[in-house]
Amino acid sequence: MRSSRIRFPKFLLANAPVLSIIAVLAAVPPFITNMYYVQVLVFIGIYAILTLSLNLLNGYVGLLSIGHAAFYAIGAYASAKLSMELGLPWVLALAGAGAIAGFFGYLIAKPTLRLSGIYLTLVTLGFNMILFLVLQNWMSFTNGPLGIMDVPPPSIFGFVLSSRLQYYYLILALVLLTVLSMHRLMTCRFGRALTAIRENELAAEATGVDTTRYKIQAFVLAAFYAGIAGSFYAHFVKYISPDSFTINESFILLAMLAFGGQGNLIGPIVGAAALILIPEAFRPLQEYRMFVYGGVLIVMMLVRRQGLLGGRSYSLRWTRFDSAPARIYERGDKFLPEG
Amino acid sequence: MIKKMAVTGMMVGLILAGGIAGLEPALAAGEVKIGLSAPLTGDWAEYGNDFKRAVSMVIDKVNKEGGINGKKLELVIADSRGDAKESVLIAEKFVADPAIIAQVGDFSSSSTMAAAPVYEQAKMVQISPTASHQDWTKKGEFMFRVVATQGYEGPYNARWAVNDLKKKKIATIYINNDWGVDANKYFVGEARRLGAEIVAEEAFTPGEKDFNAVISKLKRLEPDLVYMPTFYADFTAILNQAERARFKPTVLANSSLFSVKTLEMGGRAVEGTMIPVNYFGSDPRPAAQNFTKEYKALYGTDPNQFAALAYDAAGVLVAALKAVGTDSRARVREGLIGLKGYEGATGPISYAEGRDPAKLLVRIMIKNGQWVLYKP
Amino acid sequence: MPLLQIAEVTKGFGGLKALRDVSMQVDEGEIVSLIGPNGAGKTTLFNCITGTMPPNRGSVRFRDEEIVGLPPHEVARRGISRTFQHIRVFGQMSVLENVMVGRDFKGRTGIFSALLRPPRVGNEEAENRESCMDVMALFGERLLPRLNQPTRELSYANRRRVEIARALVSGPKLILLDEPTAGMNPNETEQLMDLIRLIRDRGHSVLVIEHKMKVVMAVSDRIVVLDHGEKIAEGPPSAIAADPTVIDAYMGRRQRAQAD
Amino acid sequence: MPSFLFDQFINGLTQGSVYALLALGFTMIFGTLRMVTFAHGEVYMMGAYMGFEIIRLLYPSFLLALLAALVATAMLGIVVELLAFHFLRNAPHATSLLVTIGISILLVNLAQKIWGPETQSIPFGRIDQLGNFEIEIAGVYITFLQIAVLGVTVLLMLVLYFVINRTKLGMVIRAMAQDYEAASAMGVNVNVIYMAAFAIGSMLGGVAGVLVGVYYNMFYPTMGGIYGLKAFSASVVGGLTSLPGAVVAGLLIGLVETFSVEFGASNFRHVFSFVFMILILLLRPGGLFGGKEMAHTRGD
Repeated sequence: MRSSRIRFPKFLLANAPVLSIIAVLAAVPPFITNMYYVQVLVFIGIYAILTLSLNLLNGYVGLLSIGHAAFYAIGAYASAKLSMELGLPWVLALAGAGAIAGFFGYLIAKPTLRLSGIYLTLVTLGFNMILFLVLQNWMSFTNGPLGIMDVPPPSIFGFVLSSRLQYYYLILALVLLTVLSMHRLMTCRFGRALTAIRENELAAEATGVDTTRYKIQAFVLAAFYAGIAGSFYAHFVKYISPDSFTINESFILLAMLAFGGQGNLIGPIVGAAALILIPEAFRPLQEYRMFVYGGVLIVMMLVRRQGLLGGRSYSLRWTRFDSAPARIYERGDKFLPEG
Repeated sequence: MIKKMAVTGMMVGLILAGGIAGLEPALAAGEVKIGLSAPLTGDWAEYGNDFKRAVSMVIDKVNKEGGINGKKLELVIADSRGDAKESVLIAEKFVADPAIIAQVGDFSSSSTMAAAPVYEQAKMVQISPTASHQDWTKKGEFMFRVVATQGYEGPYNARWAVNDLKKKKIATIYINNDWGVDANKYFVGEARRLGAEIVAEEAFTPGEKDFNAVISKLKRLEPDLVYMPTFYADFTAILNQAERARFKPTVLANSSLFSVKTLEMGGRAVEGTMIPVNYFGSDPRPAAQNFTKEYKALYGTDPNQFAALAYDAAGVLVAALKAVGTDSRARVREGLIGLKGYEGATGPISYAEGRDPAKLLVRIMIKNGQWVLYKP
Repeated sequence: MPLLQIAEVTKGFGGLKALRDVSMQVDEGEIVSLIGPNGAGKTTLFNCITGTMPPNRGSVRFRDEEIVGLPPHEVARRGISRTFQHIRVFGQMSVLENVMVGRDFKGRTGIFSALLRPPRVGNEEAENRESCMDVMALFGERLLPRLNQPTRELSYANRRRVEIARALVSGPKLILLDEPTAGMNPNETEQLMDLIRLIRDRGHSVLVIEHKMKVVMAVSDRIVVLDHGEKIAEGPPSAIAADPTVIDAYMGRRQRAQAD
Repeated sequence: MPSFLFDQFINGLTQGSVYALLALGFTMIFGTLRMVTFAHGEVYMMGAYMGFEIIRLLYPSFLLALLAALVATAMLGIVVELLAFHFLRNAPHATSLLVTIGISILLVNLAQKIWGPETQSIPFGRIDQLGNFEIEIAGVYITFLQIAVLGVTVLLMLVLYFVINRTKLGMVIRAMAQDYEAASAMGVNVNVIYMAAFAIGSMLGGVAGVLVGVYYNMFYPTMGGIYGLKAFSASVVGGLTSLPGAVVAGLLIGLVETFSVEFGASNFRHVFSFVFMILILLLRPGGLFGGKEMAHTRGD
């Protein structure tokens, strides 16, 4: 029986790549003097969560949704309303926003899942347009184009966030929670079912996978995560208005996912980072910036359609030091290729 | 293999170019910069470019006259696409650059309001030529406005319509964005208080082109005045289509329409339109005349209301800098508040009683295809 | 009481009647072959049994329970698993994952238990892996060395074996094999015949669609013959081999063709 | 019928015919390629600018303007097809979709650079030379342009319907819509036909651009936006593969919007057309006239 004393270093070594990335992300920012860069990292965090949530649908289940900004909007408005009108502390407003967005995910998924491919995509597009128009015209509830202002800053058990670094660590925590939770979901029965649906829905159904239920669950989860990102955005910028959640926003999310690559947890994050850094980096070009944005999108899709890191699933573990629970499949083991 | 190289080449190129472009330009000793955040692309690109032209004009003039206390001013222009996320990032970029001492912008209320907390925290003046959201200046101490708020222009127009023009049955058609909603709300509130009957309030989504349905509806209601807080493109479309439907109401609108485009695209359909303006091409006041001459000489077209407002935003900023010097951001705020007797292209501007300047409005109208002073 | 009882199943696509009043049954521990010329309705019958395409009329009773109208995943959970005529494996998933999906419906790991990972989840995964290894061991050296390889990289025969392993791993009462030996060389076909017998000995009843008469005659306890959507014969291999209507159905087509 | 209802009915038809004209292009492209394009709004915009330049600068004749728009949008259509579909023939939907999004971003910014961001219009003198008579029915004035838009829409639909259903090219296009591998196996030069179909679809956008641009007399770089999406919903409601469906759906949406303004919900007018689209997708996935079998997953 391995004593835990020996197992712990093994755990560290096996997950060294992941842990070192997290260490760098946590340790470096305090030393960055220019808050602009920290702020860019915060936006990358928001869009990483959004792209990861879209990846659940497009990348894992293979459902093409082009109206995902709708759930982002629902999360933002729900969180603002919950904290301002019901006076909920931020943590509850965050959870509430995620739940409400998830509920709308359910409302959209339930009736439309029997539709195939392009028709489901068009329903998500329609939903995004409708939600945008409702946000813009429902004066009494959303204050329409005037938007909602003075959204309170996030507060965790009484500690109110103020400095940009605190916002950075909050979004870093949310991103890590998102990645950890998605990793856990994907590496067990739930994840296999979603991937099976993408690979061959008919075979999955015949093998006992309740495809409709799983697709609905995937939709609810994707909407939930987008709601979380929306809630953070609302309390971070403290002013939300409908024109931050238009159909173009959904296109940007789709572009980030396609650019970074889908079907794994690393591609979406890389995609979000790239498509926020590129416009920022080319800001001095002013109006020519958008030519770079459009051009990069087209070239990437033509040259490498699965995106930078798409098409395969990555494991950042050094298997040599793998301290995973004692491997029980010896019979297969001796055939396993080394490393 | 070629594909792989193409992708890596592209990525390396992007990062390198980005790195170089993103680097903080080496800070020349004593250099002073002013930031301009405006929508150079996207739906409001037209007005972003008005800002760019007017503000650069002011900065170039100041530099020609030897800058401020010997220091040249540099204008840093950033494209916000009218998007809240972009304007927050621009605000961070400006605030992080110690050389930038104050900021002009943004165009739409939503991007201006989203960026306000960043400027407030850095105690840097954010002066917006056109943001009209009523509560924007309450967001902090460093928010300054050049345009009169709709809380001021709305009731003014209502009094003009009900008391002076004696109109009883009024309909409104307004663009459904933050400016339009406020413009309609304050006008209708005051008009009702003055006893007028509001027969219809028709909002339309920005980008709308077909107004026949609204026109037919208003034709049936026969209002004796139509109040139209819109921009020139929608305004001329509505009136052209109204003319085709033989619907010729008395029209009252807002300062946003003051531009040669309104005349060009409206033709005879816009004859008789009345609007209050801060800035007016043939306004005899010297400040307005100089601005019109300089702008036309430099850019070859007549300036519109938005260019005038941006010109004044940069103008008051320069005046404040001349008064308090260019070493501390916070003092720029005092400079602005302490401004006395500043004559802008859009009229006298003073922030003594508050950062929403009370602007005097001049009544003009379109007569034989020209903007002229309004005579009852 | 027969394991599977099919009574007067009819299935039409618009005017075309793919199946007309087909009745048959499969008993416990029996290997039944379903044969007939192309387009006789064999795969359609499979689709009617498994719920992929519910029949227009007729009933399908499995362990004395009516299963017409149940979605395919419910049919699978009741103990009927199947393979497909055109191999349907999860290409990008590894061989091990493919087979594990076959048994996943027995697990109880929902979203929350997946997130919180109580020990039960770990045990369930390990147990699942364990039974997958047992089933794959049936294929000797074919699958075990390739556990972590994406299934799309495997040979045609190996992908077919993954599909069979996936169908077996949930311990079904009845397994439907749709042309399992298609595209296999004689040696592989021989091995598959042994496998079918082994499956039956491990307590699974088998209903197999097969074209190779050598396999059908050697493996089947009973044979059902379909032609143009109708059952034209049923019985032990010896009777079917001599049955004139069967010969006519297979041979007659050629004679009639020559006569025209 | 009280005159104002008739008045609104005409307005509804005109607004609807604008959507229908645009929807024809979408349906033509989706019908053949089974691919959704988000660049069609911008192709329409480019067509409008072509017409604008010809009428403004050269000679105010509709025919010349239409010709220029047809040539320009056909070439543009080929470029879009090449970039978004030709090289990505067996790529997943999302890849081509994204290339069209990239192209639409480029086109909008290109137009902003060439013609400037402000809204432009054809000087009144030139417009009247295009022939601007009116007819009056029951107190309602219907202008020549309104009739032209509706007339051309119906005409184009008939011509296209004839091309698609009665000619050899049409048959080949329909075959490719079902199964382009099989069609190419039958000796059909798939790539050329795809390009031709896309060019025809884009030309429809060009015609719409000229007509609608001149009708509203407003030309600006982002004019493709909301109208592109509205026409899109019309072609979906029509059944995405049915040309008559697209026209009827476009007219229907125009009428629904117009009467929604009449009866008090003018700022919700756009919501109705998208709610309408979703309802159709849920209740009749094939759209009003589309093929039913397209929508359901087929078990085989």
